[in-house]
Amino acid sequence: MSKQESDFKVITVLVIIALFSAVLLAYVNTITRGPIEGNKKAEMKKAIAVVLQGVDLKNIPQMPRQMKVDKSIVKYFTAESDSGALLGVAFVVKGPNGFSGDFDVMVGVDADGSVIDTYVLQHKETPGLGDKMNGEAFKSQFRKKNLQNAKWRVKKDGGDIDALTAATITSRAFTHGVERALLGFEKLKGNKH
Amino acid sequence: MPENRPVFVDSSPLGRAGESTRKIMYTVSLTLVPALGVSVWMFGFEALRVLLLAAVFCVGIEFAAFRFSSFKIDSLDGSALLTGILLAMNLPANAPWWLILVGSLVAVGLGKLVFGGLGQNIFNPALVARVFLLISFPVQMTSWLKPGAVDGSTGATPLGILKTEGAGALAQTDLLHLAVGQMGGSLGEVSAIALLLGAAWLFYKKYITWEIPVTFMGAVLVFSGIFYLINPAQYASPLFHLFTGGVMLGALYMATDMVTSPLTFKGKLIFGIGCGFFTALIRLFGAYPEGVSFAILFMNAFVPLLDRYFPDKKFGVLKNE
Amino acid sequence: MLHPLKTFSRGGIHPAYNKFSADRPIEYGTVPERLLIAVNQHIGRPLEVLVKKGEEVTRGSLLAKSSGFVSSNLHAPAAGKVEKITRFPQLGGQIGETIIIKTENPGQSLKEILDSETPQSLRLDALEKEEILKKINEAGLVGMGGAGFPTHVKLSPPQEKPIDHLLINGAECEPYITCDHRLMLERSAELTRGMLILQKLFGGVPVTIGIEDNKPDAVKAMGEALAGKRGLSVAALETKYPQGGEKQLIKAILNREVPSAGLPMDVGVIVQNVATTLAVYEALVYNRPLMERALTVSGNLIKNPGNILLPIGTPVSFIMNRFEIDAARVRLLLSGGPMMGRASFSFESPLTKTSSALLFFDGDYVHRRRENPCIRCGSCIDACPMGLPVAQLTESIKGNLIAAHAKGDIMDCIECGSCTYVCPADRRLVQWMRVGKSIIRREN
Amino acid sequence: MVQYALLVVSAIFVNNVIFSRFLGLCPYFGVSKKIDTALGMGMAVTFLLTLAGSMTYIVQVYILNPLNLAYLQTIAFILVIASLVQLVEIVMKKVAPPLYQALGIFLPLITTNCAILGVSILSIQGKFNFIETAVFSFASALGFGLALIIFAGIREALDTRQVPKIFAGAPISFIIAGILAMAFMGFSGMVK
Amino acid sequence: MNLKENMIRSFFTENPVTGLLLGLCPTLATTTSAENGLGMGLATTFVLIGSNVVISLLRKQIPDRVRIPAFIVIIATFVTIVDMGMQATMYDLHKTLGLFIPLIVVNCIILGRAEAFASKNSIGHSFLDGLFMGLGFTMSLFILGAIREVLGSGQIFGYALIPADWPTILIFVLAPGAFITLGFMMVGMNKISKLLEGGN
Amino acid sequence: MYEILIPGLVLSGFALVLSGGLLYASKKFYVYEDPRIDAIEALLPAANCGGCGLAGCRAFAEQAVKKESLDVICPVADAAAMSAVAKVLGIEASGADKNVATLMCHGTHENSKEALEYAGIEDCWAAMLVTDSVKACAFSCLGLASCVRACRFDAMKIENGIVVIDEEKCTGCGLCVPACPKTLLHMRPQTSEVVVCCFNTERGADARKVCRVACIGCMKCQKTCAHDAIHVNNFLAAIDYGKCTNCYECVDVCPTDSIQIKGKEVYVASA
Ligand SMILES: Cc1cc2nc3c(=O)[nH]c(=O)nc-3n(C[C@H](O)[C@@H](O)[C@H](O)COP(=O)(O)O)c2cc1C
Ligand SMILES: Cc1cc2nc3c(=O)[nH]c(=O)nc-3n(C[C@H](O)[C@H](O)[C@H](O)COP(=O)(O)O)c2cc1C
Ligand SMILES: Cc1cc2nc3c(=O)[nH]c(=O)nc-3n(C[C@H](O)[C@H](O)[C@H](O)COP(=O)(O)O)c2cc1C
Ligand SMILES: Cc1cc2nc3c(=O)[nH]c(=O)nc-3n(C[C@H](O)[C@H](O)[C@H](O)CO)c2cc1C
Ligand code: SF4
Ligand code: SF4
Ligand code: SF4
Ligand code: SF4
Ligand code: FES
Repeated sequence: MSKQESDFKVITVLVIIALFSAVLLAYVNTITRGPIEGNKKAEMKKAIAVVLQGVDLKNIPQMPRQMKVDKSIVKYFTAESDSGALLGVAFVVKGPNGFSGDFDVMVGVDADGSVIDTYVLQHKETPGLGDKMNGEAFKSQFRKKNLQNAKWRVKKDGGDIDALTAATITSRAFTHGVERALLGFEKLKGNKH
Repeated sequence: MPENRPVFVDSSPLGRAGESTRKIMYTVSLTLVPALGVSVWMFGFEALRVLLLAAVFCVGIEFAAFRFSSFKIDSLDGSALLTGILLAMNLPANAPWWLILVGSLVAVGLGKLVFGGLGQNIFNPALVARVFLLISFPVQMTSWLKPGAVDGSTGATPLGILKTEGAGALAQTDLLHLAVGQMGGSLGEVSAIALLLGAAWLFYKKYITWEIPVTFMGAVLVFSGIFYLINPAQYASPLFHLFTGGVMLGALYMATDMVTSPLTFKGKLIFGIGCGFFTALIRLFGAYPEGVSFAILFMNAFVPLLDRYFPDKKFGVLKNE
Repeated sequence: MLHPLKTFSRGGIHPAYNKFSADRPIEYGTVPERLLIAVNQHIGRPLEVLVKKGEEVTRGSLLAKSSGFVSSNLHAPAAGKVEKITRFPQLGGQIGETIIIKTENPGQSLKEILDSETPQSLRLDALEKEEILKKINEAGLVGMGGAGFPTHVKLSPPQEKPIDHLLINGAECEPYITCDHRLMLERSAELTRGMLILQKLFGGVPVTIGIEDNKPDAVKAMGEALAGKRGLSVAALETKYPQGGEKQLIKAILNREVPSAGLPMDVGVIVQNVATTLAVYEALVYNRPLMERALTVSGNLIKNPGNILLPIGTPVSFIMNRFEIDAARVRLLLSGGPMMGRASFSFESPLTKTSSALLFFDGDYVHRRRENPCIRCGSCIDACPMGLPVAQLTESIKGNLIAAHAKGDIMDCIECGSCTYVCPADRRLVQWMRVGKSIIRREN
Repeated sequence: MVQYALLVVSAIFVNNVIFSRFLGLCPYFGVSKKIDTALGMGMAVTFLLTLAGSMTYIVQVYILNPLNLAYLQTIAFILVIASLVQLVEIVMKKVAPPLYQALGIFLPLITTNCAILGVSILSIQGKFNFIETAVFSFASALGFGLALIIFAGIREALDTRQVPKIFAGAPISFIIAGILAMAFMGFSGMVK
Repeated sequence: MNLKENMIRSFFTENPVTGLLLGLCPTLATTTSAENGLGMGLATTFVLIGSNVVISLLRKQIPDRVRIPAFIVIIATFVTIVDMGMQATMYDLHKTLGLFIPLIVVNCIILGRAEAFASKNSIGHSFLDGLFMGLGFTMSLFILGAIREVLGSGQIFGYALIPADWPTILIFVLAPGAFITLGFMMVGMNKISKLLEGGN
Repeated sequence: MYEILIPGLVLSGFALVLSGGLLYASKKFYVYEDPRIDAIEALLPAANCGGCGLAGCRAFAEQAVKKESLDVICPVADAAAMSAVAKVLGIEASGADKNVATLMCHGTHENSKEALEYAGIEDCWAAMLVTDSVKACAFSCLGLASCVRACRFDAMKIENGIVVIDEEKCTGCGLCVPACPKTLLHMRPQTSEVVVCCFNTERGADARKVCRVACIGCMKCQKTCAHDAIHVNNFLAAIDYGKCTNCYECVDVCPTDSIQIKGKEVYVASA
């Protein structure tokens, strides 16, 4: 059937193909690397725009800063006025112990320490159950709430938050995450003062 | 010799004991009457509604499949009725009609007919439906009518409370209440005693044997008992586990479904232990408060392997052969 | 009974016993006008027919001769003339070579004939083993308990299989059948002598007769007859079908398990039926070949069920006349009991050496339901005295998917019918097992 | 220790490769007609997945990451896996012919089995260390084997049942897999 | 090559998913919605066409003994290109398809077509073969995704078909629903194949 | 530049090491195998999908070579590929005249009356364990369809108690012949139209009693045939298909309609 090529040829052909594909991929990589980074940033930007709605985003840093709240690392972007006054902060927090592990939520907090809005960045919760945390019905109850005017627990645990039906675990984690952002805000403010 | 009608020829034996599939299925259905009675007493007309709808849907669907296809099914052999009844017993009393319809379609269609009808299915049809519904409609499937509540108010099952609030919240639950049926839950979960009563007749008739129910309940007791001993504050007592939820219904009526359980003695023991173990595992550590349906369905999958690798002792065959 | 009755360890069923003819003494039959003698009534090599059409025969003349060791002679039960040798429907349903004899003295009573034959004086201690076996062989004895295995072969086990116990099968566990019961009552003395002959054959090993306890009179009669005879004993057995299956009998009485695919001699035992044992006695004492047998005639169509001694070759229609059975009402004709007997379609079929009963039923008895799907209830497995996974085996036979490891199981089935009897889904389990066996045999 | 136990439970039951992660489905449906074949395939996958998981971990951590070549992951992994499979096949055929008879015939199937590549990539994404990677790969393969053997048992049983013609074969297999996946969902939430 | 026949073949009788049972993992994993199915299908189609063409081009040069490794390298190259390209241009979709983009490499259809077709046929034909096979695959994924999205979330392409508070049959967007839907879809497709074959 | 160079080096290094290693290993660990296995594997699609039920394409090739036959079919490969595989194995499709299965019996319900009501398993072999016949004629077709189930081409059906064969659908595979416990199915060239539809070897009078179209062994056909193509043995006529010229002479003289012309069968005897 097939003629037997020499070992040398066999190896050479394979090496050449590999070389070609590596070169090609490297080239494609140089083209796409930029846009991919851009996409990642754009997503952050979009999220920030959502959670800090109404806040002047002129002076927002490219890279987030970090702090520790509850022994967990929280990243945040501060929006400041030209004068350096704090207009709002977008926190990237972990929803700890969700149904399928942790998930990332961005929480926007206004200068008074009340939630502006939330945005789920990345999650593995069950479609149709936990992923409803992105829904308006659930999100809306967090707006304007702060550490003082609400009890940061789901109703089942004696708090003020209406859990998603059949997804208390997600709701609990979400609530926890938002609370963390608010705590982070306190800390930030404390530092500032 | 005068010309006469041809005589009858069949292989031996020519006599029969007089059992029939119908007789078995209808008998099992009848033995469920006490438990259903308790349900109706607890939940009133709603329970009756769920029961009738499920029974009518299941039999109707099988009948329709029989009419409109080349399938050779005896839709009145009672197995569809039994599946319907058992499905109803796995639903909350306030289940809406469409939930029951979807459940019946899944039970009879997906659980049974696609495999070729009675006796051909691998998985327990009623449980296929129950799990299907549980995954699809967690809200409707877990809002339970409170027993005796005339206003239609809903509440959690003891197991639900256990899952969400921990063993502490159950401190005042009375085991006797659980056994008699004073608790929330699906139609068939309410009264352990009524179920035992019905099953007693099945034991007597030898339609079910002790192996599966005993090992099932035993395994639940042992595994939940181990954790209770480790930390009674966090885990509920083994007796609580035995008398709540679907353990009784599952062990007596669903794990014993002859079509979907092993034929051999050792197979039955392992099957029962597996059901009990996974029930406890899911109850203790899983997301779902109740694990009976999942555990039985899971063990159903092992039945062919159990039948094949754990045969009974045969006459004239030595053990080490 | 003081101690619990003996029985086999697993499986078994309790059918309705319907032993209507248990108190009817065995009557003597008469010689019919025609005897239709099936040439092959035994398990083993086919016989060589010695007579031709038109030939005159007398009682006891050899009609066909055995063609090898595992084979068994055939004799004419009455004088007459060979009318025809042809293929004819048998009681088992098959169509087989048959010698038709027009008898010389139709209507002659068997009692008359038998009374005219005189016994020889027989001194047991003077008998040689070889002589006993030779006489049994010449007499054309086959197992009368059902299988029809040549008796002289069974009684000559190979050297390396020493026999240390003989069992006489008086269980008669099949419903309706009572002929062995009657033989044990009416001829216990001769039966005892038969047992002594067999004992002699094996150097005085113990001989036990097993009887189900639904025949307490037989237990008693045999107990009395055997009293004082060294090595001879009675074992009362629990009434449970198939107590008379030889493997079950051995398990019950001796607690030995014949290995899978093995024979009783593998555990040092030989089992003989009551009627066979009597035939051994007659072969030695009367030099009488096997020419007639006692059978039970019963069934729901019969007003006066009974037991009767008839020449082999008697057609069914003759018996129907004698017992006044209306042929038009017969819908089921069974040769043997309802558990293992075979349904036959011709009223002209003749009796054979193994016909222990003829049962006549009308349409009410007939079970006409077709096979339904197996619901895996496991009843068949619980009932199977051999502990076989019947449901799985039959399903695999049905799907033509017999696994290599299942073949031994299928061959081990004793076709007792317990499984089919209990199956709620009306599956023809025994027939499937037989299909499986035939597939496996064809493969080999 | 507990963390490894949880990893194992998670990979076998909670996030079973077949029923929850959807990896390796082609051989799952292809090689599950007979229990014996399923056993062989299960063992072959277990052996190779553990090996491949560890190898690809080394390639990723010691070659690709330092050189900033993460984008070559796919191509590098598949090369490693394909060669590994072939190497094992060649060596096994010579060194252990009986083992090759039992397992070797399954090896070619494994090259194009997403489970191997998928689990390797998942270990990297899960930021596991080397031992965790090995344990995770091994347990995932056990999950595959378990699913395969159960399924083969069911399919053998199905041979003697009267599945309607239009459902016989692939459709009923998928439906059964669906019901099995339903049963496996009972384990959800047990381990994150 | 008859176009109509070709289409029937790759869409129905030899449809990679419902006919040949290949490429099942992405089929089941990524079809939680019609859009995802479509995206995955098109990504695969791209790789299929690309690798078919290149392999056909190089078929005379590649020695037999390293045929498979060489094919794999070529396929993997295209997969990586798709991976990076999608990440650059369709970031959200890429995020949901996730792991299954790199797994296109081991999608048995692609290597299968490379072996069975591209390594023996001209570039033009290989291109068409890749296109049709890819579209057949895409069609299966799209239908499957659409069914699951409608049943499981009550919407199609994100447009709600039923009021938000009506329950949907959640299981269809979860793992069991994927298997079950494909099982039933296969019954349908087999029926259609039979009809089409009979009609020809 | 480095951005291109490094990946190039890495990947070609990979290719070099891996392919070199494999080549080395394949030499070092060389095992002889039937070259046809490779040849066949090369013809297969290499999808390694397991769709054939075996563990991949190589396993398929090995089995084909081992059994020297193609009893499993690759679902991916096309017909051309499979016939190429067949060629490697040296199995050629036979191009002889098409034979078709023929039933040597016309014992329909009318011709041979039902002798009993059979209620057991509906299968000829199973029935034979219980009774030799369900009809008056002990040689007749039982009509319980064992052969029908054996036919993979849907070429047979039971009609009126006997098997009817669709000669167009019949492929001549002969699978049905051993499936009949009564050995009633024989293969004959499709071009041969005259068939003796009886298998009863009883004497004429006895045969006549049990069936209206039985061959009674009267020898008329044998005497009539000008081509020496039909002979009576054991009271049963049999046709030598090699000699029969389809002249139909015997059909005309047969007193019981036992000889039939295929396609123009007369099921009920004129009597
Ligand atoms: C397959 C499955 C997926 C689930 N997904 C989620 C989820 O994404 N988020 C969540 O909070 N709970 C999830 N759950 C958990 C339960 O839906 C929920 O019952 C939990 O036990 C809390 O119950 P409750 O919200 O009704 O009080 C899931 C459970 C299962 C079995
Ligand atoms: C094929 C065959 C061979 C037998 N060979 C012997 C034998 O060699 N020795 C023996 O003692 N019995 C032999 N038997 C008789 C059996 O032990 C047994 O008695 C006989 O099958 C009748 O038993 P049953 O009526 O319980 O079926 C043989 C039986 C058969 C069917
Ligand atoms: C299920 C079954 C039941 C049997 N019942 C009896 C019985 O009741 N009495 C009897 O003598 N033989 C019975 N037999 C036959 C015995 O197994 C055995 O063949 C016989 O006793 C051997 O003696 P024989 O060769 O003299 O006939 C039965 C066989 C089987 C398979
Ligand atoms: C003891 C017993 C228990 C049964 N349990 C169930 C059951 O749990 N679910 C069900 O659908 N059918 C059950 N059936 C009915 C029947 O076996 C079932 O519908 C078959 O699985 C259908 O093939 C049961 C039948 C019996 C005799
Ligand atoms: S007939 Fe055979 S399978 Fe049935 S119970 Fe008796 S021994 Fe067992
Ligand atoms: S008794 Fe009948 S229904 Fe029950 S398992 Fe046996 S064959 Fe099946
Ligand atoms: S089995 Fe073969 S020879 Fe017989 S009818 Fe069918 S196709 Fe013809
Ligand atoms: S031809 Fe033979 S196998 Fe076919 S139905 Fe007639 S008897 Fe049965
Ligand atoms: S796509 Fe074939 S194994 Fe995953």
